[in-house]
Amino acid sequence: MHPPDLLITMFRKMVLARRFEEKAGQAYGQKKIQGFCHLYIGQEAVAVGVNEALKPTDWVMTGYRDHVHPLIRGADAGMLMAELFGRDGGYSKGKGGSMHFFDIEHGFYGGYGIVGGQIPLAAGMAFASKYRGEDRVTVCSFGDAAANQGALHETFNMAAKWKLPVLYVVENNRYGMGTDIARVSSEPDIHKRANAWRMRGEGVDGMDVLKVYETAKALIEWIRAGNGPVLLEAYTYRFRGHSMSDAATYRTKDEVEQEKQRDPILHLRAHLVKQKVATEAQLDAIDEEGKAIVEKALAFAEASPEPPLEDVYTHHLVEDGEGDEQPRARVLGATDVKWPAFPEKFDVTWELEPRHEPDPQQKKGAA
Amino acid sequence: MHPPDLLITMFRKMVLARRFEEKAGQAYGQKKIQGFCHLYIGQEAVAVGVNEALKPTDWVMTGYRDHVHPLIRGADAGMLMAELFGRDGGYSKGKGGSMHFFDIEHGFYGGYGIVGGQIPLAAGMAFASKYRGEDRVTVCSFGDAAANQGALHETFNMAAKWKLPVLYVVENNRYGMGTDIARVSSEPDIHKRANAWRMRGEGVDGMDVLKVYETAKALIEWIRAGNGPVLLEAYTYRFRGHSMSDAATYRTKDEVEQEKQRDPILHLRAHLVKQKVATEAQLDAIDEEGKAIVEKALAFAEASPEPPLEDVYTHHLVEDGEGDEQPRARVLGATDVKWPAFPEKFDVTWELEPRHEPDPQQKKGAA
Amino acid sequence: MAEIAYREALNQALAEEMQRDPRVFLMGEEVARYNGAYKVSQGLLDRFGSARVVDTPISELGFAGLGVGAAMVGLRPVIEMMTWNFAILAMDQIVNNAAKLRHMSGGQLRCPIVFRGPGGAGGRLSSQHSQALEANYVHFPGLKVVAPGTPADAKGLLKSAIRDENPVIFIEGELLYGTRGEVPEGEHVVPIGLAEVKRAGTDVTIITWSRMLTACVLPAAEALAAQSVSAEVIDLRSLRPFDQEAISRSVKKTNRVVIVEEGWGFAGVGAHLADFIQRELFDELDAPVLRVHGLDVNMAYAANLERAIQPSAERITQAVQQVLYR
Amino acid sequence: MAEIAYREALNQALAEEMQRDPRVFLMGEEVARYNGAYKVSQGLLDRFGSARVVDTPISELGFAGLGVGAAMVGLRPVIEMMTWNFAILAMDQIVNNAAKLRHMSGGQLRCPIVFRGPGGAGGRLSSQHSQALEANYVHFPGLKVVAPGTPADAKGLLKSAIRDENPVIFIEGELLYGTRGEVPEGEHVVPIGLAEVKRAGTDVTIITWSRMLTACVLPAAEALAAQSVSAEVIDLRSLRPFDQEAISRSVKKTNRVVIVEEGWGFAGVGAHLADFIQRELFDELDAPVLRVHGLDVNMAYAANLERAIQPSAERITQAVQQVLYR
Ligand SMILES: Cc1ncc(C[n+]2csc(CCOP(=O)(O)OP(=O)(O)O)c2C)c(N)n1
Ligand SMILES: Cc1ncc(C[n+]2csc(CCOP(=O)(O)OP(=O)(O)O)c2C)c(N)n1
Ligand SMILES: [Mg+2]
Ligand SMILES: [Mg+2]
Repeated sequence: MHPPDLLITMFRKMVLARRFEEKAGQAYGQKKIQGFCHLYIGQEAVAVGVNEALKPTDWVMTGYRDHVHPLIRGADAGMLMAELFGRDGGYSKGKGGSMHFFDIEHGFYGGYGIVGGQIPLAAGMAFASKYRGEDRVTVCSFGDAAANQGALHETFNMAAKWKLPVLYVVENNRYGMGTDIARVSSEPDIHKRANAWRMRGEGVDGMDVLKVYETAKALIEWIRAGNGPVLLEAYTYRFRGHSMSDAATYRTKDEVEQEKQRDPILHLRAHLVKQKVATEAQLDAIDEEGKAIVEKALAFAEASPEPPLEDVYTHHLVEDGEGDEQPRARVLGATDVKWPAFPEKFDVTWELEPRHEPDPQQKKGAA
Repeated sequence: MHPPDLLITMFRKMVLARRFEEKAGQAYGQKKIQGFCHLYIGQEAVAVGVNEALKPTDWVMTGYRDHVHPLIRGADAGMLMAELFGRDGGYSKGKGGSMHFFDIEHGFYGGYGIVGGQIPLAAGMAFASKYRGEDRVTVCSFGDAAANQGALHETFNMAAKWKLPVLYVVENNRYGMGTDIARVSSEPDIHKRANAWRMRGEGVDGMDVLKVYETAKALIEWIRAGNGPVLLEAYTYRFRGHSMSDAATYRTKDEVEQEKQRDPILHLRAHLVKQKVATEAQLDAIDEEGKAIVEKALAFAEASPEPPLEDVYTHHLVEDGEGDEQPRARVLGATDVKWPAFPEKFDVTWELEPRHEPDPQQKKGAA
Repeated sequence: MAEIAYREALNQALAEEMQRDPRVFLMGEEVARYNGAYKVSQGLLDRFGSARVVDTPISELGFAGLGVGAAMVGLRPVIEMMTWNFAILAMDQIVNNAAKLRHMSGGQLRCPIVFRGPGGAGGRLSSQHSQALEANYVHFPGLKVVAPGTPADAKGLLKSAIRDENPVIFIEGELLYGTRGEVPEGEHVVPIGLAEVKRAGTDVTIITWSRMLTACVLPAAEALAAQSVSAEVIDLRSLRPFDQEAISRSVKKTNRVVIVEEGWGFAGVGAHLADFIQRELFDELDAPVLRVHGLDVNMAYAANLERAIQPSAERITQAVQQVLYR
Repeated sequence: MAEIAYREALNQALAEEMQRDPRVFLMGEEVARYNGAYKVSQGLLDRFGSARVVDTPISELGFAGLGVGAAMVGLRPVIEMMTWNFAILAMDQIVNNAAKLRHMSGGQLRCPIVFRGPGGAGGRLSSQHSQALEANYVHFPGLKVVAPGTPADAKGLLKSAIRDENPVIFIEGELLYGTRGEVPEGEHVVPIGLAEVKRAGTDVTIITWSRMLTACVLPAAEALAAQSVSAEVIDLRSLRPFDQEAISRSVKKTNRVVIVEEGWGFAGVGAHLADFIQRELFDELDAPVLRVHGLDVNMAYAANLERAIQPSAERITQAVQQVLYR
């Protein structure tokens, strides 16, 4: 059995995530949010289950379906919403919008719009931590359809060969936009591909947050112990369209209804009540808390001004001596921000390959 | 037992290939050939074994180590040598050089310098033959190191999913330039990766032309029968450096000497004598024939003029009504050229996926 | 003539050419069952079947190269890139194979292929999804590049592109798909390389292409007319090759030029046009050639920043005033 | 000052910066045990070990992105592209991630990374291996682009590039590696963005960068001197940003300009420079800005064709005569 605290935390985060996304969807309908907007509704158990298995010092990144990953790591809901509104109070001053969330303070490294484009980045972050001898795991999620990008093949080979401490999570929600993954993937069970890179691959029910948590925990320990990367496939489903503009006519109502029976929040709620971890009323109260946070977030976003026009010219290049923006300090005047400080002086003790003893003969050349 | 004719043909082609490459190497030493020049010496059994399992109407392509593949399909040795010399009598009027051989008449489609760049092209050619309902197989070879290009992952997935009639041959000569494949590939047995795309993968001793031939023959039949693509890994070795400018100091003399014991030509020669298919003298005579062809090729190349300067401006775009160059007709005045004529009117009967019956419910949208 | 949307015009061109020629097929992400991310391929799967309208995995490099291979052996692929931002992944196959095959083979091969999809900003999509990347392709010999700005040109140029014996980069306007205009039915072919004067004038030449034409150049010309400035608007339509004569004709008349481009200025297509004009028409110029283009910054999501980054009718009229020394 | 080869100058810069800063590492194909395809990394593996000098698989997109990821979290990667022709495969990671990360994160992230490798023709390598591709990168905000033409500039600029807080595209001359020149030992840093007058003159300004400087521009200037034409040669060294002042200063003196570029002309870097000059220095010009660049064709293997395609001292002197109306 899991500690009640943990179970409640997971419930709280999943509910907050759901309410946040619902509110974002509404605001989109009111044209307060524009452009592409990809909701995470239905997939909450994946991000939450994995995140609870991580340390705060670990790193997380994902694609454009990225609202929830930072939120459950501790990002300020109001500032996330303000980013969606394109306001100065957003994490990126409204420059990134829905697809490009970044909250470095909480180890959330984006937010990428090119399908699969984050996969090599995560290997590089894991490379850096191994290079500096840090005890850190990088988690990178991407979609089932992203698994057909060449970047994945190139990266997995290097990650496996160099035993980089990275957990790749493929959030298999069965569709890439309107396309059933089985229609375009010769191997639709993505984790079964891991063998090709002699990499560990595992599948898990992505609608069951406890299973996700347990599996992720075991894998992250394995990775932290230096065994190399893992590909974890979480079978999940998105209850909404691909993005706000997608009517999702490629799925039957039946299919969606059936999948909604597997709603990860209902599932955990039932479990908590059955195991007497919490009463329905207590869980309702948590839900209300989530709603209240989201209401406040909305009000914050509404009140936040547009970024000043001069911002058009900022943050394209780092100017001489320019520091990094610390969003919570800038926007909320927070004084407790722990900004990552990477060492400038250290010894590199990692040997990526065994030292190469040049063969005495070899000098002469052989061919 | 194989028909003696076939055995002799394979011997003849392997020897011709060897002599051609040796001569090219010499000419390079004399600076008559310049730029990058990648010799095929040591790997002859792969190209020859596969080619004898093909029909003349099948298609072949490879990377930049491409002198031998067209030669053994029937390309004119003199015109190939002239291409190496950068002369008007070359297959591409000296525009392509060593890395970009093309002999469309004999179904040889290049000759590519970007590692792995030919892999998607071959799938496209196979797509075209399936699209037109042709009974044709495309063969595409590439090196062990090319197998780490993302293009391979993307292409293999499509080729497998669409059951394209293509045989991929990875010529595993253990090195990509100076790098032992085992140092940079998490799975150095490339054909074992085929599973990841639910594709058939096989390995074969690439120094034994008979084994290559038999394996290729079986696989090509399987492909022609509509079963989809195959990845065949031929374990081979290049006796020379990566290119003419590589001293190959990354290999020990011992290693190279040991591999030379597996010389595919010596191996076949011993077999032919032992099986009494031919006497040493007969085989020597074949070798002499090869040498003579190559001498003539050299003389032809030497005598061929540089391309006219106006050629700088030709063949960048097809001009209105412009036809294709038929090299043997242009250079040798050959009248027996069978240039491929692709039909302009035909019915496409292939259904790439089962017809999709829109669900009546679905029209309304589901999510 | 019917008034139809830009996307329908493209759809007509595709359907007519596919009907005409069995060698033509369409391949890309979501082109078949979804009828296209921007609905350009509406109805084509039902009409032509799953071998001629092919949904691909998200493998831009792979299917671009697959198209090139098919073109090498007698088919005429139309490869849809969901947007040109994603086609950067496929650029190697486009510039290193498609553009070079005829040359490297010494004229033995040809590569009649169209790479098409939307370029430019899509509206509140931030940096990775809002790039006008034509400059990257016009740089390469062996390619043709076109960028129609109206439904009629979209149809006529797509037909030409599909019939062309060479690789053609066909850049649509992501924000143009819904715009409407009169389009001739049936055989309507606009030759590649020919510009069109979309508004005649005498005081200044404004050169543009794609979305800028209707989004800000024609409005700017209207505004200028109200100020008694007669602007001639040249819609280039084809970027490589571009219509040197049309430009010369106009500049000889107006002696003043403003070039308007959605994308970045640095080594943009407009830089090339300005260079061409100052070199070939030096003595005709009464003022330096000015340019209006996207600011030299990454695109922001915020509405006000996004607006400020893009060219506008105001910026164009200002530039025109400047070349008129007003 | 020691006279050393361009490749040694680069090697010194790498070794010195790696010694100075443990965050710097070198990654690419054949950089470690083989000491670099062009021997730029000679001895570095032995000195710094296999985690700091890393041989990669042939996976340009993958290891370019891996470098970007490492730069995001405090390392300073130097990513060697065996040549820029192959880096086209990696372009998405360079332009869609490296160039945009700081902006998309609203200033939370920085990406101090150098992508380096040879550009331009390598000598008898035909079309896929002979491209000067700087124009494709200067187009993007968020990147800096440099292209040194001498050993001293190679060293000084590489040190600047490695210390820069931004992504830098560092284009070496494939045919320059063996060329020799005096190079200051130790701390020799050339700031990015600063051009250098490599030869002073009064009659005409010739602007160039990378290999063209020594391969044909300086020889052309010599030849012109013999004809009593005093050519000022500006070596741009940095292409983005480029030294606008150095150009202005010179053009105000000479009033005539020829731009020499190895790569293609169409929307090349030179097109941008010509546009800049005609716009900002219109009244200073006594003749149109002329350009000498690679012919607008794919590179051929044949020796005579290859020669004809590339810029030459002859073509430069002709262009100079033309701007002088001789
Ligand atoms: C390289 C690239 N190609 C295409 C797109 C357009 N696109 C955005 S999301 C998407 C589907 C991705 O599906 P999947 O990877 O399964 O993730 P999901 O949206 O289901 O979370 C596509 C095709 C893109 N952004 N980048
Ligand atoms: C994309 C790309 N990257 C790098 C190179 C440089 N290069 C040419 S051949 C080669 C090694 C390829 O080895 P392999 O695939 O094993 O083929 P082999 O040469 O052994 O036949 C490399 C790195 C290239 N031509 N293209
Ligand atoms: Mg999905
Ligand atoms: Mg090899």
